[in-house]
Formats: sequence, C-alpha cells, structure tokens
Amino acid sequence: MSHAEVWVIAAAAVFGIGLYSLLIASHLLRQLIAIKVMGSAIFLVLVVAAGPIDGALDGLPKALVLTGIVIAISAIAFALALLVRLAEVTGSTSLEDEADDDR
Amino acid sequence: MNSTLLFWLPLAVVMVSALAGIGIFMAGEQRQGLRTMLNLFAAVAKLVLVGVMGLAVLGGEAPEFRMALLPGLDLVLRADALSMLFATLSAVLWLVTTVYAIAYLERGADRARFFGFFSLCVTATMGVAMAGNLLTFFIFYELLTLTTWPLVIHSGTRAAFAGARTYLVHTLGASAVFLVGMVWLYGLTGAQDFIAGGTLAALQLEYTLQLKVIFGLLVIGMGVKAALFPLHSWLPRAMVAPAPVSALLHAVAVVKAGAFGLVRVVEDIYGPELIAALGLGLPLVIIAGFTILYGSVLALYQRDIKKRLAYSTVSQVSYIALGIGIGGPIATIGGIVHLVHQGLMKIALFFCAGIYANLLGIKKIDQLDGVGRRMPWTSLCFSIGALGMIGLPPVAGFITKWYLGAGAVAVGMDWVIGILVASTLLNAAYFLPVLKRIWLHAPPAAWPADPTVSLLEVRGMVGAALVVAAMALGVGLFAGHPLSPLNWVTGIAAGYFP
Amino acid sequence: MNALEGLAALLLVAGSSFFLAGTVGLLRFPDALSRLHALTKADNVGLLLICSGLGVLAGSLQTAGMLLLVWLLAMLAATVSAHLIAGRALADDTPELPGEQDDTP
Amino acid sequence: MIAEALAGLVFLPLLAACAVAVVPKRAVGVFVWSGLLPLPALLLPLTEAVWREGLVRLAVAGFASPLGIEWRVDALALVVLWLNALIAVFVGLYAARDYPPGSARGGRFWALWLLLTSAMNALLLSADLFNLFVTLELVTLAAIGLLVIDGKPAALRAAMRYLLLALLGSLFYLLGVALIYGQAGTLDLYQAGERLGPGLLPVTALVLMTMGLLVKSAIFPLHGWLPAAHGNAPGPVSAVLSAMVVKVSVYLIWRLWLWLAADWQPAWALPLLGLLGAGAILYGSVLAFLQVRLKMMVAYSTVAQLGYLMLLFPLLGPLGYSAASYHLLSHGLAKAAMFLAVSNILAVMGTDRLDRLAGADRRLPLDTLTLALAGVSILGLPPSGGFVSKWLMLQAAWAIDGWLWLAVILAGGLLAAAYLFRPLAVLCARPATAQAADDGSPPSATGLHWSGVVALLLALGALAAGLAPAPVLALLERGLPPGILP
Amino acid sequence: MSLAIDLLIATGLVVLAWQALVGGSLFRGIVMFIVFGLTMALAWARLGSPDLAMAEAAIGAGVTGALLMIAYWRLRALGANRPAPRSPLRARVALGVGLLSAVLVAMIGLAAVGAIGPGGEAGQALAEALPATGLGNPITGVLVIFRNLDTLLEVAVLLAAYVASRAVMGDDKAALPLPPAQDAPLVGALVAVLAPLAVLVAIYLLKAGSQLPGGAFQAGAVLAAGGVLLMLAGRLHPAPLCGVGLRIALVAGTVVFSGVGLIMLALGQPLLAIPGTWAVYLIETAMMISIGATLVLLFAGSAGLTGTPRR
Repeated sequence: MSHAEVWVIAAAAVFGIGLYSLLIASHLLRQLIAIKVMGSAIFLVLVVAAGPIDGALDGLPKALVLTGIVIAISAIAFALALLVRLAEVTGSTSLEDEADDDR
Repeated sequence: MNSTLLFWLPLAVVMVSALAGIGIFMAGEQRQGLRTMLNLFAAVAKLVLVGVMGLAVLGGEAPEFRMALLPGLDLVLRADALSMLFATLSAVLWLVTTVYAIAYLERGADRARFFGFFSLCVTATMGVAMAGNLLTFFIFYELLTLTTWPLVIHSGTRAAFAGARTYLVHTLGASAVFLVGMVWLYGLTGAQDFIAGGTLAALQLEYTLQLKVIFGLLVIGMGVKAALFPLHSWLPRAMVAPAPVSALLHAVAVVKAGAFGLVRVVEDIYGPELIAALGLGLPLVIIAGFTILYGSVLALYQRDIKKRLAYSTVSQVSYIALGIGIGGPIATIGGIVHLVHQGLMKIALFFCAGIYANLLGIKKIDQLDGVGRRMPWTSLCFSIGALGMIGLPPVAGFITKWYLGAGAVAVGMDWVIGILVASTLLNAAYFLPVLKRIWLHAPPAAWPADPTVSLLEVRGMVGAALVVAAMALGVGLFAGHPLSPLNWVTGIAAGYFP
Repeated sequence: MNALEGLAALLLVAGSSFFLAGTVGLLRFPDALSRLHALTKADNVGLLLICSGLGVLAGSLQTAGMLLLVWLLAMLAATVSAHLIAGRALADDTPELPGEQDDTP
Repeated sequence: MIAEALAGLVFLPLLAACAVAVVPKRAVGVFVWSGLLPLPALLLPLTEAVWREGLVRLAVAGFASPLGIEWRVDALALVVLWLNALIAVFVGLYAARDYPPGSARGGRFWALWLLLTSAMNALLLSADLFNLFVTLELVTLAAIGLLVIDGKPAALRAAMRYLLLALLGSLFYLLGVALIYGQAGTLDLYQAGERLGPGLLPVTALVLMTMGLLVKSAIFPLHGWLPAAHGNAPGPVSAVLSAMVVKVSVYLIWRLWLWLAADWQPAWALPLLGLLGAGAILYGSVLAFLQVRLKMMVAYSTVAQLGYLMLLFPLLGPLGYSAASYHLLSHGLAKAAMFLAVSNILAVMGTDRLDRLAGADRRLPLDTLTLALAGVSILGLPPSGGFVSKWLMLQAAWAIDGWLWLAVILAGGLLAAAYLFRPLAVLCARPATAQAADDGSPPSATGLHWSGVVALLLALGALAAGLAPAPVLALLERGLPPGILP
Repeated sequence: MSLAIDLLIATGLVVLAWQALVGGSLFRGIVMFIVFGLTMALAWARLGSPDLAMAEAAIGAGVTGALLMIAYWRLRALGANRPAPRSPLRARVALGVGLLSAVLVAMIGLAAVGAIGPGGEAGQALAEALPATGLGNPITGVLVIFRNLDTLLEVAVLLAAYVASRAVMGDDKAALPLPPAQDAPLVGALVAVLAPLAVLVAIYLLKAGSQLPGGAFQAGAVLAAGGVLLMLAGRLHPAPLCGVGLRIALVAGTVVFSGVGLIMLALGQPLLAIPGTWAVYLIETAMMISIGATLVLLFAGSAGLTGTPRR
C-alpha cells in the first residue's frame, strides 16, 4: 500500500472526527478548533490526491495549501475575536442558548 | 401629419397623466393650488391630444408607438377606431371626474396621495385602451390593479382594507390565470398584434380544444374586472372607497377595462367567425345573461345607495359581454356602444350619490325622501341616469337594448329578448321607487348632516354631474349624428363583419 | 560501517535512551515538580547526544555548528519554561498542571 | 484598454481600502469616493468589448491557464458586475449617512465596504477554481465584518452562525477542488470541464462543491442563517448582503453546472435542484408572511426569491437561462431598494415591528413609495424587471410542459403578493388614535431626504429593468453557456 | 521502513485529533490541538514539502495555538458561562454523521488517489517555467510569480480579518484584556536573546525563500511569534490607537504587491507580471511585515501597539 492511501485514510478519519466534534461540541472554541482540524485534513487530501508520491510531489498544490493555511488562520482569528465579543456582550459562548436579543 | 408625430403621439397620450401624477406626488400635501392646476392642466392636455389623435384616425392614418420589450415581443401603443372610442371616453370622463374630485375632497386628507394615484390610474386606463397587442394590454391591465389599490384603501378604515383585500385577491388571482392563458397563447401562435377579425383562424383545426381552454382562461382573466357572475363579489365591497373613486373606478376605468378586454379577445384575437365556429359565443351569452339578472335581483335588496348602484353596474357591464357573445353585426354594435352609454349614465348616478353623501350625509335609500326639493339639479341628473338605466327612449340606455334585441333576433337567439325584457323590468323595480322617494315624498325635519359648504364645492360637484347627465342625454338624442358613438361603433363593427 | 558511522550510531542510541528515560519519568512521577526534574535533565542530555550524532553523520562542520546552535536554543527555552511552570506549580500548590481543574466541555 | 479596465475593477477599490485604513479620518472621504464612483465608468469599455466579441480573456501575470490564473468576462459575468457596481455606489451613497467617512466607525466600515466590492469584482472575473475559493473567503470575511459593525447582540450571534456555516461550506468546496485538480490536472474552470468526463469522481466533486455553495447561498434547507443575519444587519449592509453577497455563490453554482460540467451534467440532479428552489419559494414566502418585524419579512423574502434562481436547472435552455440571469439582476436592485426603505422607516419610527407602524406613510411618504415600487418588482407585476424574468420563466416552463414549475412560479407570485401587501396596508392605515389626535393635519413628513431618494432610484432601476430589457437579454442571448444550445 | 514512519505519524494525527476535539477539558483540547499542528508539520515534511512543514508549525500550530490560548484566557477572565452539554440523542446523531462523513471522504480519497495519472499538467508547466524566473523554490515561484493573484488576495484576506476584528471590537473598548506580564528575572534574559533571534531567523527565511524552502509567510509567522513573546513578557503593550507606522505596516503587503503589478501594467507588461528577483524580494519583505504586524495585532486584540507600559 503506497503512502498515498495512508494519508488519505488518516485525513478522512480526522475529517470525520472534526465533523463529529463540530456537531457535538457546544462550546464555540471547540467548534472552531474542529473547523481548523478539518481544514488541515482537506489540505492533506489536496496535496496527496494531486501528484505522484515517489517522484517529486507536484509543487502547485503545495502553494495552494500554503495560501489555504494563511486563509484558515485569518478566518479563525476573526472568529475568535467575534467569539470573545459575543461572550462579552451576551455572556454566552455557544450558539445554542437562543436568548432573544432583538428589540 | 408627419411620421415622427404619429410615432410619439400615442406615448404622449398615455404618459401625460403619469407625469402629472409624479408632479403631484412631488408637490406634497400642502401645495393645494399647484396640485389642482397640475390636475386640470393634465386633463385638458390629454383631451386635446386625444382629439388630435382622433382627427388623425379619422384621416385614415394609424399612429403607432412600438418599443422592443422582450426578444420578439414589442410594447405597442396604437390608435385604431376601437381604442379611440375607449380613449376618448376615458379622457372626457377623467376631466369631469377631476373637477368633481377636487370639489368633493375640499376638506379631505391625504389628497396628494389620492390625486397622484388617480392620475396614474388614468394612465393605466389609457394604456389599456391603446394597447396594440395582448402583452401590452396585460402590462397596463396589471398596472391598473396596482394604481387602484391605494385609492380603494384611501380612507384607511378597517372596512376599506377588507374591501381592498378582496379586490386584490380577485384581481391578482385573475392575473395569474390570465398570465397562464397568455403564455399558452404565445406558445401556440408567437407574438401577434391585435388585428380586426382575429389572428387565430389558421390554428382552428389543429388546436380546437386548446383554443377553447385558452379562451376560458382569458375570459376568467377579463371577467374579474368585468364583474362576470362568479367573479363579481369584489365590486360591491370596493364601494367603501370615496365617491370620485367609485365613480371613475367602477363606472369607467376598472370595469370598462375588463369589458374592453373581452371585446379585444373576442373581436381582435379570436375573431367573430372563429368564436362562432368553436361555439364559444353561447357560454358567454349564458354567463352574461345570468349575471344581468343576478345583478339586478341583488340590487333590489340593497338599502345603501352606492351598493345598489354597484350591483346595477355588475348587471349593466354584462350587456357588453352579452352583445359580443351573441355575435353578428347588430348585437356587437349594441354591446360595444354600451361601453360608452353605461359609462356616462353610471358616472352620473355615482356623482349624484356622492353629492348626497357629502353634502347631506345621505347614505341609505330611505333617507332620500323629498331630496328633490332640497337639491333639484342633482336629483334631475340622478333621474336622467336612472331612466337611462331602465332603457327609456331619450337616454342612451335605450339604444343599446334596442340593438341587442335586434341583434339577438337576427342571429336566432330569441330567448335573449326575454332576458332583456326581464332586466328592464328589474331595473325599473329598483330605480323607480328611488325616484318616487326623491320627488314625491315630503322632506324630513332635518337632514342627517348639513355642513357649511363653500359655494365652490357645490358648484363643482353639481356642475360635473350636470355635464355628464347632459352627455348621456345628448348621446341618446343625437345618435344619428355622424360623430355620435353609435356611428363610430358601426364603423368599428364594419371592420369585423366585412 | 567505518568508525565515524559507528560513533554516530552509538551517540544516537544513547540519546534516544535518555529521551526514553525522561518520558518514563514524566509518566511515572506523582507531582509537577518531580516531572519537571525528569524532563529537564534527561531530555536536554538526550538532545545533545542526538545533535552531536547527527553532526558526525552530516560530515560538514557548518551543519554540526548549526545543530549545536539548535541544542543551545532548546536548552535556553527549556530552562525558562521549566522555571515558570515550577513557579506556578509552587504558587498554586496543586499537584496537577494549571488548567487541569477546569472542566469546560 | 481592456486590461486597465479589468485591473481597475479589482485594484481601485482594494487600494482605496488600504488608503482608508491608513489616512487620518478627515481624508477618508476622498479615497472612499475615488474608490467607488469610477467603477461604473470602468465597466463601459468592458461592456463594449463583450458586446463586440462575446468573451474577454486576460491571463493574469502573463501565464496561461494551466499554470497561471485567467480572468474571463462573458455576458453573465458582465451583468452581475454591473449589478455589483450599481449596488456598491448607490447603497454606498446611502451608507454615507449612517457611517460618515469621517466618523470613528466610518473608517472601518468603508475599509470593509471597499474590500467587499473589490473581492466580488475579483470573484466575478476569475475563471480559476482555487482563486474563486480565495475570493469567496474574502467576500465572507468582509461581509461578516460589516454585519457586526454596530455590535448588536443579535447581529453578533447571527454573524457567528453565518461564519461557522460559511467556513464549513468552504471546506466542502475545497474538497471538490482537490478532487478536480487531482483528475484534470488544471484548476481553470473551462479547461477542467473539457478534460473531465461523466465519471463517478467528477460528479462527486461537483456535488461536494455544490453542497458547499448551497450553504453559502442559503438555498432552502440550508437557509437557517440568512434571516437572522440579514434581519439584524445595519440597513445598508443588509441591502448589499441580500442583493449581492448571497447571489455571488449562486452565480458560482451556475458556473459549475453550466460551464464546468457543461457536457457531463448529472441529469438526475437537475430536477432535485429545481425542487430545492421550489421549496425555497414556498417556505420562504410563508415564513415572510408570518413575520412581525419588517426587516425579517424582507429577509425571508430573499430566501424565497433565491428559489427562483435555482429554477434555472429544471428549465435549462436559452429562455430559462436569460430568465434566471435577469431575475438575479432585477431582484438585486429591488431587494436593495426595499432594505434601504425599511431601514429608513426603522430610523425614523424607531421600530420596524408591524404592529407599531400604523400610519407611518404620512411621515415617510417617499419610503412607502419605494417599498411599494420594489414590491412590484419582487411580485413580478408588469412594469417591473421581475415581470420580465417571470414571463420568460413561464415560457420556459411552458416549452417543456413543466406544469409543476409553472404552478410554483405562479404560487410564488401570489404568496409574494400576500406578504408584501400586508405591510403596505399597515403603513397606509389610519390608526383610530392618530385620527382623533391630529384631525387631518399629518405629522411632519420627512421631506426629500437624501437616503430616501437613493432608495427610490434603486427601486426605479428595478422598474426600468422591466421597460428596457431588450439590450440585456440580447447580450445574454449571445453568451449562452456551452451546455445550452441556442 | 518509510511506510512505518508514515503509518506512525498518520495514526498520531488521528489520535491527537480525537484528543483535541472530544472529551476532556477545553484547555487540554487546545494543548492537544497544538501538538496535532506539530504532528501535521511532520506529515508535510514526510510528504516532501519543508515549506509547508514550516508554515504549519509556525502558523498552523504556533500562532493559531497562541490565539486559541489567549481567547480561552479571555473567556475565563470575562467569566463567560459554560454551555450546557448536548443531549445524548444529538451525540448519537453526530457520531453517525461523523462516521458516515469519514467513510465517504475515505472512499472519495482512495478513488482519487487510485485514479491519478502522471503529475498534473499544471505541475509540469510549473517545472518547465520555473528556471526562467531565476527562482529555485517552486512554491515561492507559484506564490509570487505564476499565481500571484491568489497571494495578493490572501494578504488582503488577512487585512480584512484585522479590520473586521477591529469592527467587532466596537469603539468603546481600547483593547481586550491581556494576562499580567511575566516579570520573573529569567524571562527578561530569554526575551533579550529570543527577540533579536526571531528577527534574524525571519530575515534568513525570507532570503532563503527564493532558492530553498522558506518565504514570506513563514518569516512573517516567526516575526509574529517574536512579537507575541515581547507582549507576554511585558515589553510590548496594546494601545487604543494604531500609529501611522503600524498602519502602513499593515497595508504594506497589499499595496506594494498591487503597486508593482499595476506599474508593470502601465509599462505595457501583462497585469501583475513580476520583472525580476529584486521585485520578488521587495514584495516578500512587504508581505512579511504585513503578516507579522497583522498576526501580532490579532493576538493583542487591540488597535495598535506601544512600547511604553500601560497606565
């Protein structure tokens, strides 16, 4: 079994765990970590599904993943700022308790 | 008449009142003088333009405005003989109604909104009259619904909204049905302009069933506004609107648009021969006949003046449908000319009802005792209108009934005469007692309301009523005159039955 | 298997055994301070051995110098972080690591 | 000349945003308007070029598509570019009242506004699958930044939910891109389409990407986040969200299905997408009818109107295609006008709860008129752009005897009438109390204030779209996607 | 042999993902996430791309971990409530969905890997076009020359994230709370050594980026790490206003990149064409400064930074 299958199965497992945690976690911080972890799994699939393993891996998807990582962190950073502000204003750190806030 | 003028004239006729409407909206509530000036100027300008266009049509030219709307489909505004008839009627009655409305709403609220939508509503009616193909007709037909809705809810009371809601449910429902019919028709024939004598003859063999179903859909679409039997219930409820609205709306604009649409469908899309061939005339006659009787019977039971007039409108408009349903030149003339006659007579009646309500606070029929002495001129107009409705000779109503009867006999539908006679008797039954109250009964000690009213208001309203009553009478007396509506319609009918 | 590769292999094995000792200490010792003790001692020496082994293998002095620099930096970071954790552990006089008692799901 | 226009569309607002972030407060205004106002002017040469050649291509950085990124502008992209430019300028003019460029909050607002405009232009131009992912992220971030600029608790919660779902959607989209790159070896939308065949993998990739984009464009079952987000956003932001941000991902779904998968579309999926649309129309309309708050009603109306855009799939053909694209344009204008009018009412009356707005039309005549005119277009009644798209869609449904779609379109129109005339009736009602209080002398009607005029202009734009659709439809007719035979 | 190592890292990834996301306390989850990030860096190294390994370690594990930690600290400082755990039913449903998605992605991935032809056409085109640019590192080539629109927009995304976070902050608040500065003696010494070292490493990474693995993003992340360290050691403080210098730093990456691209367009070259390696270095430096400044500010949660201690 060449290396690609190993990585793909690992990525699939990580994706599944991420999605499970996203649905089950009630704390938003946990959900954001889940999103970041799922993102890493997808990047793994992107690189592995693109090029031959033994020869040099195709350079283009690696550049895409680099861009993806930076985008992921900017999205997570903004989400964390939003989360902290939400906690500050409404005191809740979860989407579930639907305190009716509009006037 | 050079060609550029012929191109822009129809658009100008339609748009002049729209510009006035926008001007009125901009003027705002306070500037009452400017508003009145705008109103009157636009009404006169429209009349002049319609006159100019009438001369052009008489001179044999056909002014036409065409704009590419959808791929393969154009927005067409064309002045042929039939559209000129309805356009002239609308223009004249709009001027008179504007004068009446200005006087009537002297102390009312939200007048800017009222007159703004009032002029937009006439724009839509003009568009309906001048439409050159079914799509343009549909566009202005829907615009009419939109512009009349604010007028119906003008008073803002709960009843007004209930009436408006029923009005909307009926008209928007019908527009959906109409849209389906139109799409179906365009699916079969592609873009077709109105052509006298119809455009569907070629399709008759292949699509007989489909043509019948399409006819049914289109009739439902038009029938709501023309208040045919099952679809008429919105009309009486829309009486909550102020008098000038119910006068223009239910005597000229909305109801006539529906009837005019029926004429277009029967005469200019299907054509008399195809209607006869497919046997679509008979069902239309049956529905129209039933509506006539149904409307008259219900009018009997109404105690409120405007409700009674509303049901009378329901039955009167079906004369038009009856005429074109019977087919044959004479009955068609009767049907189309009733378009004008009914308009004049009914608007006179509504004006008078408005005057009674506004000046004396009379809303019910039994409050009319002895009002003839208190307001002789208004009651005179009311009587002329009422007699016309019944169909007595000097007033216009008689001519329609005469032609309808002759036409029915010519085509062999003798039983239609029975309907005509019955309806005349019913008309008499619900109008004569009212006249008796007005003239013969003693006036009550005090009128329900006797507000101090400026002379301008009285003269404005009564003057308008007198003008309209005079026209109703004149059209009846001078029917033989070449420019009278009767001869005009005879010319139109000649196009359909060469 | 000339002498150099033999030496490098020896150094690498020794280094990894020190790491193993450090990890066992981490798992077995009861409280924070003793765990810190195990980690700081064993792992640093282990790292030195591994770096020198790799340096020998790499053959070029420049890489060897770089690896030693890595070790120095790791040592600096390890001492300071151990110092801070120890300070915190003493202050809270709680056996577990900070944040352990928080049970946010 | 074309390259400068294309570059200007993306880089002008981008550099303006950077300038706004740097310069002191008093100079922000100059950069804001110099970044926004030239946009329509830049589109003119582009329109002329697309009209002449049907397609304009530009290899960014000079490298052809398998390696580099390519910009392509065809008829559909041009129409949406025009909508974006008009919305950015007009709603921008409106927003200048609530967030004056000189104010503390104004600087941040305009930086995000310009970034959002630039990102949407970049997205509409790009023909590269990964570049679309990057621009989609920038659009989402800028839009959510704008959503929470007032810091209302409800807006914060809605933003959090929107952000989570948007990120999840992007993941699915990215997985699809990974598969397509693995199979086709190129990231260019059109090249990949040619290289891929109707195998299992390309279809899976297409389904994954579509699922991701359906979440972002809030189509029926996945629309949960839209009403709270658009309902609680500040006025101008909710306008741009409903008119543009949501539409951009639907535009992408069209690109995928009609260009990428032009010749290997999974036929079984087309009616499914249509059913999603039908569900959106019916569900959205009913919910809109039940709302108490005006802004929530308009937000649910967006959910319903988006359903029409999905009806393109079952009605595939030149008629259905131009109908859906025209609907995208006219709904954009009408919905932006409606949201601006509603936020005017909210500003003057202090509340947008229907039970407290009786008789508001006296104080806000202009905005009630805008609400009515925009409603006409949403309803699809004749003189408006909405009617043109409804008419074409009915004909398309007619051509393939799609009775279900015919019924859905008509029902959508009638339901829209139900939920649109209700607020109008409330606005024009004469409450019994007010009647006695001021006996006919109306409260001070806010005259022709600037923001009201802008909203009216947008509504008139939607109506004008109804009177002069010929040029736009002809343009669309020339740029038919490969999957549709003229 | 190499398969064994791959298997080891792959299982490590899965186990760490499980530890980070399911069960245990939130703090423990964050720590496990950082370890997951580092293992991911190992995975990228195994897949033969050191660039990605460095980026994942620096940005994926390092800075993201720091952001998570500071957010966690702030939530506890604000006394935000602990949300109620989900109903068991939802747990079962989530488990089912998670398993289903894992199986689906696995099947898709395996099918994709199975059906791979020779390296993608784009990859070959990259290999042929790279020598002409004078760059050794293909990834920097792709990022700055071939697909530079992606990189430009990506820096814009970072800028948008910063401005959006400031917008979320609202104007009534100078900055979010920060933990008290560590004033232990040793820390001063550590910072005195590490801070200049961070700058040195960043500049080295930047220069090496054109030939060897490295580049603007990794350099930016190292700079950010240095900034975070200074902030935690009390040398750098959040300030309510963003100084002009910092503002320029924030937008430097986008402005310089666009500027070069547009100037080339003005000179008749295609849009965003990069003239030579000097331009690559110019752009990379600007991007490094932007990325570093933005990440530090996102960590500080404030508008600006200042050397003088808070009042």
